[in-house]
Amino acid sequence: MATLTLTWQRLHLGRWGLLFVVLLLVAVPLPQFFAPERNLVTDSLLFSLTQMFILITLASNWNLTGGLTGYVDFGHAVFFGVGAYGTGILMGQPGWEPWPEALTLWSFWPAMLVGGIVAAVFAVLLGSATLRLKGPYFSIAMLGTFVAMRELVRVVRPLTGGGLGMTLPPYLNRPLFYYLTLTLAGLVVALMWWIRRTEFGSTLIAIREDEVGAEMRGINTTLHKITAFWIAAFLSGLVGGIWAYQNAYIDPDVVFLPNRTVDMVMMTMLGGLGTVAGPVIGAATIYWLRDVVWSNLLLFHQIAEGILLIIIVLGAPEGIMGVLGDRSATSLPRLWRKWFPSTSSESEQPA
Amino acid sequence: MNSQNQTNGQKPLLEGQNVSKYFGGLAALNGVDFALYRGEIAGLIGPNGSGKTTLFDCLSRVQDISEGHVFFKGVEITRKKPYQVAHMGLARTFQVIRVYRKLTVLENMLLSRQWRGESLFNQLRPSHPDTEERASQLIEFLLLDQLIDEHAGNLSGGQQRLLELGMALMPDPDLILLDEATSGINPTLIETIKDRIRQLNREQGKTFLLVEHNIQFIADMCTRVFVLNYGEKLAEGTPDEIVKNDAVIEAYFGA
Amino acid sequence: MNLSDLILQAVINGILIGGFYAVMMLGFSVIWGVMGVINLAHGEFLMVGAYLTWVLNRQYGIDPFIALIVVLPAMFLLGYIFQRILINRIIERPFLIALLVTYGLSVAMASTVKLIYKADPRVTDTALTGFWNLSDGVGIPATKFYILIAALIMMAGLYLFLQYTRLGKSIRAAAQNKEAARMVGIEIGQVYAITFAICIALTGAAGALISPTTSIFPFMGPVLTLKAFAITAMAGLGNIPGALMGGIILGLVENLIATLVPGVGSNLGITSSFILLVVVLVTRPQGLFGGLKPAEAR
Amino acid sequence: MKRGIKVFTIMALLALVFSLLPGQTLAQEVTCDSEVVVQADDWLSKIAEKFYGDVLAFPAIAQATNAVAADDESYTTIENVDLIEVGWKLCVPSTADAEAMLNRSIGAAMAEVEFDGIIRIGAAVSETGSLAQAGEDTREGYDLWVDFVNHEYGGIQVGDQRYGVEIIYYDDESDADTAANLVERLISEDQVQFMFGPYSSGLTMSTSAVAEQHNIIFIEGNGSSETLFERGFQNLFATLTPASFYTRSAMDLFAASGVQTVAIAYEDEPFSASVLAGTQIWAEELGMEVLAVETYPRGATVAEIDPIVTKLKALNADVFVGGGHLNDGIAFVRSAKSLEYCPQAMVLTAGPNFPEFAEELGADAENVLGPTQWEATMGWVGAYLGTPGEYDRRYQAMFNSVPTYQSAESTAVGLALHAAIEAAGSMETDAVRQALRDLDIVTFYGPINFDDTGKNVAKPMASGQIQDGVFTVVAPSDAAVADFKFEPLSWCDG
Repeated sequence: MATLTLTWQRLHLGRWGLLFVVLLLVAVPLPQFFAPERNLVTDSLLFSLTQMFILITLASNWNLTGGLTGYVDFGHAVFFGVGAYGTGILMGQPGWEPWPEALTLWSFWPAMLVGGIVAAVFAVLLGSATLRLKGPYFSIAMLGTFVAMRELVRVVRPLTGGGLGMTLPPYLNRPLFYYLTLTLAGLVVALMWWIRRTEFGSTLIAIREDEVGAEMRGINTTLHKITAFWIAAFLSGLVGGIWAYQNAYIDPDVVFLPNRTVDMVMMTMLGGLGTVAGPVIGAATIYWLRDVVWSNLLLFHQIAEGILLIIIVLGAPEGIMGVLGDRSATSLPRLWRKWFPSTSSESEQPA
Repeated sequence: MNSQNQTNGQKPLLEGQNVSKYFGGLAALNGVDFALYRGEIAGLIGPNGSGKTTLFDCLSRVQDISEGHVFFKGVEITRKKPYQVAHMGLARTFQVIRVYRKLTVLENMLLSRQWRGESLFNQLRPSHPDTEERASQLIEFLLLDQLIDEHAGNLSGGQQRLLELGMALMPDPDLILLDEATSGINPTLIETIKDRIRQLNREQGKTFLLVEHNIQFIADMCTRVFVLNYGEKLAEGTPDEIVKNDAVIEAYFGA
Repeated sequence: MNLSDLILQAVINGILIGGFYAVMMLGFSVIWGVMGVINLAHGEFLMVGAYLTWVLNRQYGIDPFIALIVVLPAMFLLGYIFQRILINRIIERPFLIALLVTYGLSVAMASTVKLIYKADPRVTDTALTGFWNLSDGVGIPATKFYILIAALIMMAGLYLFLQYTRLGKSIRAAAQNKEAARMVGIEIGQVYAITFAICIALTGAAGALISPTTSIFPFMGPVLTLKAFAITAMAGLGNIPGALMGGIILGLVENLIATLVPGVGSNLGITSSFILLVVVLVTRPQGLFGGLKPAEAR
Repeated sequence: MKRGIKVFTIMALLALVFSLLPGQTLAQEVTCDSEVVVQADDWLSKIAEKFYGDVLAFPAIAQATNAVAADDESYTTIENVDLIEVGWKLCVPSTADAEAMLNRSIGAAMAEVEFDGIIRIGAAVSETGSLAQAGEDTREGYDLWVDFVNHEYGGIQVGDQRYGVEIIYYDDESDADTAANLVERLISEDQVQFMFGPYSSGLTMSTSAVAEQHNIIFIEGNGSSETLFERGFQNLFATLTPASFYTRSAMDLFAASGVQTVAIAYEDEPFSASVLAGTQIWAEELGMEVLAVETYPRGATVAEIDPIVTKLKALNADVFVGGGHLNDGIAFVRSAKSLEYCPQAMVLTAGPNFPEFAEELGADAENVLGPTQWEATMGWVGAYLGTPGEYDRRYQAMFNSVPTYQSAESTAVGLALHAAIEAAGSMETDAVRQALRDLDIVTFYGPINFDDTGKNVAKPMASGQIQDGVFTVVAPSDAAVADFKFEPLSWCDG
């Protein structure tokens, strides 16, 4: 026992890490209980979990740039979109002369991979321009890029089918997608956990805390920012590819969904900005909340969700991790002061 | 010793030729020439707004140099990036304290290590034990060992200045630019800082350039002093020469 | 109607819609400039103003332009209330918080309106219609011209207000330097509330103005918020002449591209304006025309 | 300044009061015989069964509850009779009152209609999001069919047994992901036997794929994009005429009236895209020249439409064909008016057939043409629900609003299933699929006859024109009730 705890400490996992591992152990064999007639683990459950893993992955990716590096990316879904369309085009058969025959009718796996790579490359090019911007200006620029991409996809009709969209060979093997997304989510979270522990991770935080200082202390901030940016983009691109294949149909409006980015931000916020476990918890919480909310208050659920978001953000800016983190969060007067700061007080420090 | 340096014509460690910086119309720096030699402790003084910090910013390349040239170890750094200059062994502290407030003292130090020639790939692992070793030594050296796991944001102003000094020393630089190292620090700490600087200069031959309001501090520490006024170099010499210099007195006391 | 006529018409359209853009985004830009809050619910406030106008127009036959008399104060009050109960809490906090809170607000507002008025698109009727023909087919659509005029008047009003009234000055002071403003005894909370209220009133008015020219529906907001975002970033925060310039630039770019590039329709119009935005941001982060305050990250 | 604010406040309050006027309902006097609190997996018909021994008496409970809820907070207003929540307090009127409300004798009705079971059908429709409004129409269409089968037709005849029907609804938020997930849930958790489609081609795309995977029959009436049927699905059936036929009859009219050139501009999303793709084909067949094909993005406002109109005006084609949904339809007319764009005729793919179109645009709507899947004035005489006119009356009685064709085609979805099950005499997927393939009936909605891909090829698409503020069918001749007026638009002088 003692030795076990020792090795445990050496792993530096912490209690969230423990939780994460336990969840993984539960999740992996889940489809083995697949028995529709017993209705224990239904396709629907698997599909829900698949979508949850997708959200977890996306939120974690966003957290890498938005949380650790402090560059609040309001267009991150653009990489999801690029990945999705990359995959879609490679798997499909666009009837367009200039498009080389070799780049059509691929099978899913290579297509997905290439989709991710395309997204990463796009991120490097884009990042070298937009990552020079600070604060909300970066956010706007990314938002702009997002919208621009959506419309560009419409315009490149021969390749993307424009507004008509394009259909992929439908293949709805829920357990497959379940494992695929589970693996991806697992990898991403592990990666985040690792990055957070490494010097690279600390340099990202340093950039968030004081970019000029970091640069002057010998950190090549541009390089690090872009690296974080393309890593996140690559992973989101993969997710996009998976999503496209699972949905069997893509058009600009379903792929470039503005809410997708907002969801990532929302979930990361709820869980805890810049923490490893945060996005996971946030994504899971919001996903299931939605599940409950949407199936119960049909007409009011969006209103409810909006108000919920407001309460979350005002109530616990550090998110669940923050609340769990500081003991005093449970003292009522403090909460009161935290939730209702008078405008005339300088209490809040800027991001 | 620096007198010898100059006599035996050693190449300057840091040299500025006609360094100028314009903000729109007005010149924050106007054709400043200076040379700094290995192993000396030089001072940079001048009334408020005389361009001291601007000069530092230009030297550490936070700000672009409008005109002129800067050489460090004989290499021109006029157009280099800040991190490149840092890699070459030039470190600095800031008038407005810049520490990573949300990180611990130790992490702050670790992040200030020498990054020269480090591929990004090597950084995908926790800090090297040697780095940690050096960091904790410096922290001890600066009497911060009780606070090693404290968030830098929670330190007192003085302690943060010490931490900054530590962060500047961490990459083992050859030249250290100290900007207002003593402002808002209680006298006892000032003495500590003095000792540390002297010790480093004596034992490791580190070169220092100090920006100070505290003339006494300069007088105690420096062998040579530059005086800036309205972005131009007003005078240069030993502390006692400077205090006798009429132009300087006029600039300061407008007599 | 030859090419030059076509271009001329496109330019006219661009300028007219640009005027609307300007008044539409002004509130957004001033709120951002003065209290550093990026209001993602902007389009929804506009939508509410439009619906208010529609109700007045349908139930009491009031012309949208006259409805302004009611819409302005109504939206002013609405803005004042929202500022006091909500926006107050997000001023001077990390901008991400403001973004998320106002986004939540936008969702809630849109769905509420949908609940009350259903999702059917609406449109109002105005007496000020017509088309002043200049040369074969090229001309000025009257309604949009009057909208431009109204927009200009309102912007001029706001400009004078900010320049010459005591309150206006204290608003500018607050934008420049909070602490200093406090020192000289400006009641900053009140100033913020009034500013927000005025901006929302303006936004609601923009909704009233657009209502006769296009269909209004609960989920019309986001697109407009995006454009307000884009123009603000181009024009600089709370800069009224800049707003006008920015609006017109966006209008022209959209119209010229959509009109002159065959086959792409108006898809590229939006795209190009955003590409333009990104370029402007990267090359000139402080915006094209400076503004109320230096545009630094909040 | 403070006083200034006061004055503002007062005016503002007045204004707000004005704005909140709509949406008032009068509560009629109702006495509760007894009241129930909803338990887990209760549904209204179950409660009705318990109290009246009549599954079909549930509207009475809903009506009564809503009535009392109007002035007693403790009761919950029932928005949707198919969806009640645990903990709600419901008001159950005395049998006499219930009979009065339903104006039929209950229990007696049961004597003849004793269901042997309930057929559970799933549908994910948009209650919220961009498609919310059309989603509502869709849902009302389904509800009407349910009401008809359960309360009047007395259940679907399967062999010698009669089954009631129940539709389980979820809100897909106009979002593909959500829709797909909900269909998964309906099929694998709620164990529905059949699926009805959502609104819009986009959502049908992702949802029908799920149903196909589970081998569940998926009948839809609101996704007409051609791409839907090019995927070789076995279980997908669509009652509506496919998109590419939408403008057919209108184009015939134009050809007859000697139209030479056409200009096209459409909202860039699947449905409109296929409609206009079809239009191009017809135009060529009929020897017309297409001068331009333009697109504008979804949710377009005047800003996106003005440039298009300007461009088309310059091309000056004889007729304009385009549009997408009601939003941009209205915006387009206003834009065309403001820029005095005067084609000889204007066809908007969706819009004119909505009552709101003429309602909102008033005189400007005059003479605008639009395709329609179905109109109350059409001459079909169908099995089940009788003529379109009768359907119209029934619909208005039920929802006190005019039925759109979205509603009608949704009801037709129900009827198709209904007929197929009865023909198959079984509810097995394969049997029902075969029955659907063989189906050849005429309904109030028109003939239904699916080809192998699941398209309804039997039904012609009609075109209507706003004449004196009323959407009037003018083509094809067998469905027309008035002549096509080839007259200039209201803002153009001939």
